[in-house]
Amino acid sequence: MKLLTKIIFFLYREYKLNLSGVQDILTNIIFFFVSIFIFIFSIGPDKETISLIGVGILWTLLLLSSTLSLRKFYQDDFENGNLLIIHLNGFSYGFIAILKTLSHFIFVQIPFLLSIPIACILLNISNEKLIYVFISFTIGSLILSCLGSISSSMNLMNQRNYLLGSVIVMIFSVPIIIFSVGIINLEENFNSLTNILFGILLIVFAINPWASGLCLKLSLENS
Amino acid sequence: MSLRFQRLLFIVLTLVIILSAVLLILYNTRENVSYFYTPSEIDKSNIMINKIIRIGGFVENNSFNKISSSSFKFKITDEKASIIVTFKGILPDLFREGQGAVIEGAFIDKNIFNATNVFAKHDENYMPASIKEDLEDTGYWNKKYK
Amino acid sequence: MIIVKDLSVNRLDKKIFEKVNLALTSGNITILKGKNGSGKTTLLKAILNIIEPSFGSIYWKGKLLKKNLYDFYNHVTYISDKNSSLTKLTVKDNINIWKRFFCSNINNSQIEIALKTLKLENYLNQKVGTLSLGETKKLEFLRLIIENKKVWILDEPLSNLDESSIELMKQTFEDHVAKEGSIIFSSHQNPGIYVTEEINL
Amino acid sequence: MKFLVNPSKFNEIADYIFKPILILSIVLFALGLLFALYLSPDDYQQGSTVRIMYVHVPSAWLSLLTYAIMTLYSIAALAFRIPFGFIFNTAVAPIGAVFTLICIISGSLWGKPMWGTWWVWDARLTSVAILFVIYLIIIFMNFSFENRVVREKVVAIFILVGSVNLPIVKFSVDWWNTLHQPATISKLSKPSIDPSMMTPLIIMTFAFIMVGIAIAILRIKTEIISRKSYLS
Repeated sequence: MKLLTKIIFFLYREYKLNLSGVQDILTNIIFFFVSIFIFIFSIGPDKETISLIGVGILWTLLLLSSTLSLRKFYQDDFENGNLLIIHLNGFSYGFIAILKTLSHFIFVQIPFLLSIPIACILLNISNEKLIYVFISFTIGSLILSCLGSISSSMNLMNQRNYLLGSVIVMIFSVPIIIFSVGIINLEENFNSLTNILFGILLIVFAINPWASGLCLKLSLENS
Repeated sequence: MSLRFQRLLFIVLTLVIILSAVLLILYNTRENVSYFYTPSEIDKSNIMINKIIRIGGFVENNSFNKISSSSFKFKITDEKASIIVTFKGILPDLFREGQGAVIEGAFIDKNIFNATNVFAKHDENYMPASIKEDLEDTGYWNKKYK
Repeated sequence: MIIVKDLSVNRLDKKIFEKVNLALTSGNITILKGKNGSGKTTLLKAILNIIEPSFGSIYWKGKLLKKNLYDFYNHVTYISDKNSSLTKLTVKDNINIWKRFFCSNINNSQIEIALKTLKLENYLNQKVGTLSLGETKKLEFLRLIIENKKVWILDEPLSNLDESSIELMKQTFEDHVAKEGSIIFSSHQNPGIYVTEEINL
Repeated sequence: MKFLVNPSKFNEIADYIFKPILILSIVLFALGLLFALYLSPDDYQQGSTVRIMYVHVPSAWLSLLTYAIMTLYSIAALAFRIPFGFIFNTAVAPIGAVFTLICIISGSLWGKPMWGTWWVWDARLTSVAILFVIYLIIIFMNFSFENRVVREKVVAIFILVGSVNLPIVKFSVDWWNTLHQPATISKLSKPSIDPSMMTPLIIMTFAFIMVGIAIAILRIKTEIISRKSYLS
């Protein structure tokens, strides 16, 4: 019972934090939309072409904009010692990683998910496809949150090469993009492709607490 | 619960999740992550015209026609179905009748596939040229070696 | 309650300290003294099981600390030399978050009294980022009251504080010891606080 | 077998075997090139292009093998606290990257005349490209951490996470339709390659292994010397 209250108020704390930094999230979303505009202008007015490559653009931009906010994943809490306090409050490192991933999904990725219908209209993606886009993005952004947790915890002590974290996320998200773009373009294979994506989600979800937890422990030990 | 027991539980849980995920993926990938489709996989009644896809199979025997010096017509088959292909351009060295090939392009109408790229697919068999002649002379040439 | 036996810590293969012995029973105040870089923070973190010691062992209530970790964490408050309050939020929000997050059984009037003695009651609706260094430090100490735990582990609690605040800390320490609590803190200056044990690193 | 985990034992053994290995690698390379370029026959379909295989296949095997060994050493280093694993990872990652690069370059040199393209994005080629990027990230990671302990352990964790790519590289040709041909020799049954072509392949593989070991010994020894201040 006590654990449950602690979890709830951990999320409450994250909510308060993200609310006070809501302009960061909004800037992310604005980045997302401005990049869509730029894509549309650089491709030209041909609606056929845009709707053909729309899903790919959407995925690329989601990936890029969610890697933008990666540095904040653990960095703030690490630097002001909150990570330590949370750990001393009875959360193991792996559990902190799970909760942080969850809160990243809720407070950073869900605003993106909510803005996808508008992006679909801009990119001329038909309404029937919207449901496929939505499902693949939900699973995909959960995977991205887990990957983000792993890569940003690895780079907590990395003072020189911040971009490395984004590269790690991107290289591991290649299979996600292959399958999730497949979901949308090959509707007849919807079930099996969703299962594959779900399988990838399970794998990263299982690896995440171990890898991130170990990295958090390392960084706290040596800070 | 002691810490050690908790840890063991988490390890087992992780392994179970990973194992089930791997099974889920393997069970579903087999037919999905294809670089190409085979001719029999293509639904004849539901051909998407002008949609770029890849088709892989063998070049059917006695189907290769040279229309002009750089324009060709041939059939791709997987012994269940075959597709008529037209191609303009340079063919790779390995391309010949009976040899595997992957073609990239789109259907221009219900029956004719217009290839924009032709890749020859090599199989896993390596054999000296002289031995092949020997085998053919003695009649031991296995048809499977395409 | 805490017994540290022959503790040595090497970091990056440099010896930081060697064979430290320490016993902390209830009603005790232990001070760690030493120059900069002598390993005061490292020892505190080793006691909290954040840094793994190279040799030696730590016991909590007679059991090895590692096997009894979360029970230990339920009885300890650690205040680092960093400012752990969330600078983007107001003082009030910070207090609320802590109170709930630590499942504190302290009621509001007690917190108000503490706020008054720390002279922070006028800043309730200000963001923490706008407070001065000493005030944020005092806000950190509010966590000691909120968490309401037996063992206090404090890293450099007296830096950045003026004399009246140091006097206040003295008072708080004595109150806590009188309630059978125990304190271990590090300091590089002579604080003039009554201590039962002194360890020089 | 202690020299596989103990730096000073490794140094002893390495001094002892380095010269033989160097000579052996030169001999094997000369022999292998002789076989590959002159004594082996042309393929019935590929003609002379088949000779690229004698570089391509060994380097591909070794790029996978190197990563697999690095994974084992990472497990050893993290779980059993064997610091030699970290030394090995730091020293060997660039060797693996070079093997992967050789594999990719020779492969695309073969692909242009045979397939008719330098590069396609099928499962095998994509996963090998990812393997190459993973090697690069490992190398870059070795340069970007201030704190040595953190660097070593984080790199080891990353190697473990990246090892999910290994089975994908290996089995991609069996699981999915790829333009790349399936494995010729991994089967338990008789390999579908003629003995006259098998010999140069095997000699070249051993030559590559010997060269790899020779460079690895040099690099590991340098790594050990650079850490001499704290290795007892």
